[in-house]
Amino acid sequence: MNSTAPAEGPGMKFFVAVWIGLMAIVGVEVFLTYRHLPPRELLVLLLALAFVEAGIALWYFMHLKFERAALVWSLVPAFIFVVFMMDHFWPDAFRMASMKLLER
Amino acid sequence: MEMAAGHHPIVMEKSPYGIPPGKLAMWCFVISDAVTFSAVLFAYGYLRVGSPDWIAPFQFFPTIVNGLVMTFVLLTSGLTMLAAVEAAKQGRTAAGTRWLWATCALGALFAVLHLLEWRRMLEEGWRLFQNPTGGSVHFGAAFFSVTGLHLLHVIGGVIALAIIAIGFARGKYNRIDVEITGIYWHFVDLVWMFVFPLVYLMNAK
Amino acid sequence: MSEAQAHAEVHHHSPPTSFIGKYVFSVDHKVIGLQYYGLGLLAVIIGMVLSWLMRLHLGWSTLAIPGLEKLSAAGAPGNVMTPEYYLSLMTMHGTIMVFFVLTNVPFAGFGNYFLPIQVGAADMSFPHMNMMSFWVTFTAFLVLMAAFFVPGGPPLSGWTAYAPLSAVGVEAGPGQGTGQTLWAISIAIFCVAQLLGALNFISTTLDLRTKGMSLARLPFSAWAWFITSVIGLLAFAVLLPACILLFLDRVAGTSFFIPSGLVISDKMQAHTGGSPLLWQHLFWFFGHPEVYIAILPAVGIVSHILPVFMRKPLLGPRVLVGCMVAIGFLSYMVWGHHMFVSGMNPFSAILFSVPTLVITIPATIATLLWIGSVYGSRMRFTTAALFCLGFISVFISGGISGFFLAQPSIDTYLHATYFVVAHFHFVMGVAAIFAMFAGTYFWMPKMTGRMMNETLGKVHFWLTFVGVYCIFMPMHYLGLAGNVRRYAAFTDDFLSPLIPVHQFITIAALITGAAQFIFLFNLIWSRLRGPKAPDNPWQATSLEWSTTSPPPFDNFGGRQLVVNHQPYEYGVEGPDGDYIMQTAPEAAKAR
Amino acid sequence: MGKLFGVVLTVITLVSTAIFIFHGNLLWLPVDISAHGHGVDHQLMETMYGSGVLFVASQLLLGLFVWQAAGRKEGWKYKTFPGGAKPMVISAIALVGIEILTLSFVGSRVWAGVYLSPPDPKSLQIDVQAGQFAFYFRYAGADGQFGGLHPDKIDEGSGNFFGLNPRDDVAARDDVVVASLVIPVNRPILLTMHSKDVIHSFYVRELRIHQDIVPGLMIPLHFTATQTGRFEIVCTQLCGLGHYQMKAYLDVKTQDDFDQWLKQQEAAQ
Repeated sequence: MNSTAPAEGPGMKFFVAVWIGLMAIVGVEVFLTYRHLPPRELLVLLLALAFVEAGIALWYFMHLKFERAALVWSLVPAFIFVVFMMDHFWPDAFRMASMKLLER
Repeated sequence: MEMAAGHHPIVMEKSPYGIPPGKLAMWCFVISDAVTFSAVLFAYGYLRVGSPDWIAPFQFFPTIVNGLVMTFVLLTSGLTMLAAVEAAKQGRTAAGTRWLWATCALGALFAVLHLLEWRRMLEEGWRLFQNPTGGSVHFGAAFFSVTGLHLLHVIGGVIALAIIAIGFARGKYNRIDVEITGIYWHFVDLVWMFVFPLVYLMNAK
Repeated sequence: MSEAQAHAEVHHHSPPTSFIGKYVFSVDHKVIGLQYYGLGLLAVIIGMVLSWLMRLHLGWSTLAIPGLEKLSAAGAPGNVMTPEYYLSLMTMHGTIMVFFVLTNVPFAGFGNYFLPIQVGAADMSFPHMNMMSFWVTFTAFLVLMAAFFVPGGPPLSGWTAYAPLSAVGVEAGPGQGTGQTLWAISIAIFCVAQLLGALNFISTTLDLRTKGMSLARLPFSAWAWFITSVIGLLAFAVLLPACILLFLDRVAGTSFFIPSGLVISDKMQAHTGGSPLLWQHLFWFFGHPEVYIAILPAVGIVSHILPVFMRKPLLGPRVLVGCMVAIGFLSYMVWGHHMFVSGMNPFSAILFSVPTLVITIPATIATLLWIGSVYGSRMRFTTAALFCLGFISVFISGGISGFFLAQPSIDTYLHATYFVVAHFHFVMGVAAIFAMFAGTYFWMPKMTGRMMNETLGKVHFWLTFVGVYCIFMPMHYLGLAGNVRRYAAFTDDFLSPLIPVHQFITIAALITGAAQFIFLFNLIWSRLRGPKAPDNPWQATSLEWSTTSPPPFDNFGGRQLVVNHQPYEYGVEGPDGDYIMQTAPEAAKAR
Repeated sequence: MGKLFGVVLTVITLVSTAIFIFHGNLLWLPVDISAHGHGVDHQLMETMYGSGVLFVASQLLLGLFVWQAAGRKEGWKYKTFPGGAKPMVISAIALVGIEILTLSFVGSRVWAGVYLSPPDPKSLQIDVQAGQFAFYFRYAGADGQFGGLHPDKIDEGSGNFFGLNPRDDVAARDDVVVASLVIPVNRPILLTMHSKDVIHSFYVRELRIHQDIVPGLMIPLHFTATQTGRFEIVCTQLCGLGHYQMKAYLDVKTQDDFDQWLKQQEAAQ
C-alpha cells in the first residue's frame, strides 16, 4: 500500500482480469444455489463469496488499494463495527418464531 | 497543498488521507449508504428468520437468468467506468467522455431490465403486501424495497453520469470529478453483489 | 498538484449582492449557521409553549386554557385539553426538541458558523450542499408543523413512534392518520439533511485546515463537531430506511412492523407477520447515538469556553478529546438499554447494560477534568462562564441517574416513569440548552458585532439555573414513587396523591419558561442597540477571534493564516496580555 | 457572583439530598410484595448510596472550587490541580470502574433471577390479554386446559375478549375470563401475556415487575406474591388516547379465598 497521493492504477488489462474473476464468482454462486444445500449453509457460502466480491470491487475498482492505509483503516472498520452491532437484532428475530402467538 | 480562496493563494495543512474534500465526502457517503443498505437487508433477514412460512418462488428461467444478465450488465458498466477514469487520468478527454456515456448507457439498460422484471412480477400479482403463491407476505415487501432502493441508486447514478459526461466534455469537470463518480458507481455495483445472492439466489426454487 | 484545482473550484465564489443570495439562499456558512440558529430558536419557543400546555394539564387536568380551542377545536373543546391532544402535544414537543433544537443548534447552528472559522477555512468544503442541507431541514420542519393542522390531529405515538401504534393507521385512534404519516416523512427528510451536513463537516475539518492547524491544535468545539458528524453519518443512515419502512407500512400496506392477527377497535387487520421489536431496534440504533449527537457539541462548546474565563488551559486536553471519541464509539453499543422491558431477549439486556455502565467512565473523566480545571483559577464570571458552570452541574445531576437506568434489574422498576424523564431532560435537554446559552452569550459578539447585556444575562442565568432544578429534581422522586410518564392525567388512586408535586413542577416550569423571554429580549435588543463588539472581547485565543466581528464574507479577508500555538494558551506572558493567540508568531511563546 | 454560585449550588445539592433522606422512605418506594423484590430494592439502595455520594461530592467540590475562584486578587497566577489530569483519570477509572463492575455483576444476577430463571413447574398459569384500553385475565378452569386463541373471533361486544371458540373447542368452554388478576399468595404465578392490538405494558409497582406486552408474541412472566391485598396493574407503554386510564387490579388472596373465588367464577361462566 503506497502512502503518497493516488498512484496510477495497473492499467485496463488487469481490470479486465478482475472483471472476469468477478463474473466467475457470480457463476459459482449460481452453481451453489442449485446444489440444493440447506439454506443456512447456502447463506454462509453466498455471503462469504459476496464479501470476497465486495472486497475485490472495493480494492481495485474503487481504487482503495491505491489510497493511503489510513483511509482504509478509517472506513472499513467503521462499517464492520456497525454491521457487527446490528447482529444484536438476531436473538429477537428468532424469538419472533419461537414465541409466536399460537392458536393452541 | 495549494488552494485558492477568493483570489489569494492560501497554504493549507495536509489532508490526513491525501485526498480532496470531494473524494473524502464521497467515501463517507459510501460508508453511510452502505449502512443504510445493511439496515434494510437486516430488516429483510430479521423478518425472514421470523417467518417460518417463507417461500422461495424464483424459477431459474426467467428470474435467475434475467438476474445474471443484469449482473453482467452492471459489472461491465463497472469496467467501462474504470476505462473512463483511466482515460481521464491520462487526459484523453474524448475517450473518457465516450466511456462515461457507455457506462451511462449500460446503467440505463440495467434499469430497464429491472423495470421489465418488476412489470412481469406485478402482472403475476406480486405486490409489496401480497404474494400470489401464498406464504409470507414479506417476500414482496423485502424484494421490492431492497431492489427498489438499489434501483433508485442506479437511476441516480445514470443521471449523475450523464451530467458528468457532458461537463467533462466541456471541461467543466476534471478527472477527480470523474473518479468520484466512479467511486459512487462502483459502490452501486458492490451493493448489487449482495442484493443478487441475498434477494435472488436465496429465493430460487 | 491536481487536488489543488479541486479545492479551488470548490472554493471560488464571490460575495452575493442580491438580498436573496445574501440572506435566503446563501452559500455563506455564517449565514447558514445563523439560519439554523434562527430555526432552532423558533422551534424551541414552540416546543417550550407545548411543554407549558402539557405541564398545566398535568397540574390541573380540568383547567381551561384560554385560546387553546383556537389552536385545535377537536383537541380542546371548551379550551380543556383532551387526553389525546395532550399526547399529541407531548409527541410534537419531543420531536421538535430532539431533532430541531438539540440537533440543530449546538451542532448544525454553531458548527456551521464556527467550524470553518476555527480551522481557518474560507467556507465549508461544499457551500451549495451546505445551503441545501439547511433548506432540507427547513422543509422537514414545515412538514412536521403541518401535522398540527391536518384532520385527525398531530401524531400521538411519542417521539419514538413505536409500531404498531404508529404503523396501523387511523383505526388505532386519533392522530394516527395523516399526522403520523407526516411525522415519518418529516423525519426521513431530516435524516437526509443531517447526512449532507455531516459530509460537509467531516471533509471541512480534515481537508480545509489552514497552515499549522494540525489536528492536535483543533479547539475542543471543532473536535466535538467533527466527532458528532461522524456519529451522525452512521446513525441517521439507519433512521432513514427505518422511517421509509414505517411509511410503507402506513401507506403501501406492507407489514414490516405489524404482526399478524391484530384486532383494532373490533376490526381484524390485514397485515401479517411483522415485528414491532424490529422498529424499536432500528429506531434506537439511531436513537442512542442521537443522544450523543445532542450532547457532544455541548461538551465541546463548554470545554472551549471555560478556559477563556478561567484564564488557564483545561486539564488533559487530549484525555478530554479521547473521552469524546470513546463516548461516540460506545454510543453504538448500548441502544438496547432503551428496551430492557420491551420483550427483547433477556440475555441481550445484560449485553447492553455493561457498555452502558462503561460509558459512565469517560463521562466521569470529562466531568472531573472540568471540575479539576476550575481549581486554582481566577475566574471571570461572565454569563457565558456561569452557563458553563451550570452545564457541569446539570450534566452531573443528569449523568448520575444513568447509573440506575443502565441496570436492567432497576430499570424494570424505573422504566417509563418520571425518573427517566428527569434523567434525559437533565443530561441531554437542559445540559445541551445551557451549552447553547453559553455559546450564544460567548459568540453573539462575533456573530452580530454587538455585545449582549450582561446584567440581563445574569438574571436569566439565575432564574434558569434554579428553575431547572425545581422542575426536574422532583421528577426523580415521582419516578421512584412509580409515577408513570406519558399519562394525560393522574386518575389512579395510587397517583392522585402525587398531583401536588406535579403542580409545584408546573409552577416552576411556567416561571423558568417566562425567564427565557428575558433572554429573547436580550438577544433582540442587543442585536439592535447593544454596544459595538471589539474583534476579541474576551481576550480569547482561537481563530474566530483573530478576524473582525462579524467576519467578512471569506472569514479572513483572504489573509494567509499561520497557526503557531495550541488553542488554549491562557495565563502565560503574551504579547497583548495573559494569553497567546493561535495565530501569534512563533516568537510570542514565552515558555 | 462566583461565591453566590458556590452557595446556590451547595443549597441545591443539600436540599435535593435532604428530600431523599428526610422523606422517611429513602427511596420513595411503595411496599414490596414480591419474592424477588428485595433483590431489586437492595440493588436500588446500593446504587442510591454509590451515586448519591458521587453526586454530593462532585457538586460540592465544584461549588467549593468556584467559590475559591471568585475570591482571588488581580494578577493571580493560576495553579494547576496537583498531579494534573492523571489523578482524575485514575480515580474515575478506579472508583466508577469498581462501582459499575459490582453493580453490573450483582445487578445481572438480580435480573437473571427474575427474567432468565425458568418458571416453577407447579406455578399457576394465567393467560393475559391486553388491548386498548383494558387487561383481561383467563384461568384454565376445571380441565386445566386453555382454549385456543382465534383473533378473528375477538368480539368485545359479546365479551369474547380472547377470541375463544367454545363451540368447536372443548378446552375453551370452561375457561374463566375476568377483568382483574386474582392470585393466591405465596404461590408461583406464570403469566402468558399477549396483546390484541398495540404494545401495552404490565407494571405492578409493588411486585417490582415490568414487562411490555408485544403484539404477535406470547411473553411469559413469572413471580410470587408474598402479601395479600389489592394493588394496581397499570399500562406504561403509550397505547393511545386511553393510555392514562388503562389499568386493572391485582387481588392477592389466601389460597382458600382464592379457591372459593375461582369456584364462584366457574359457576358464573
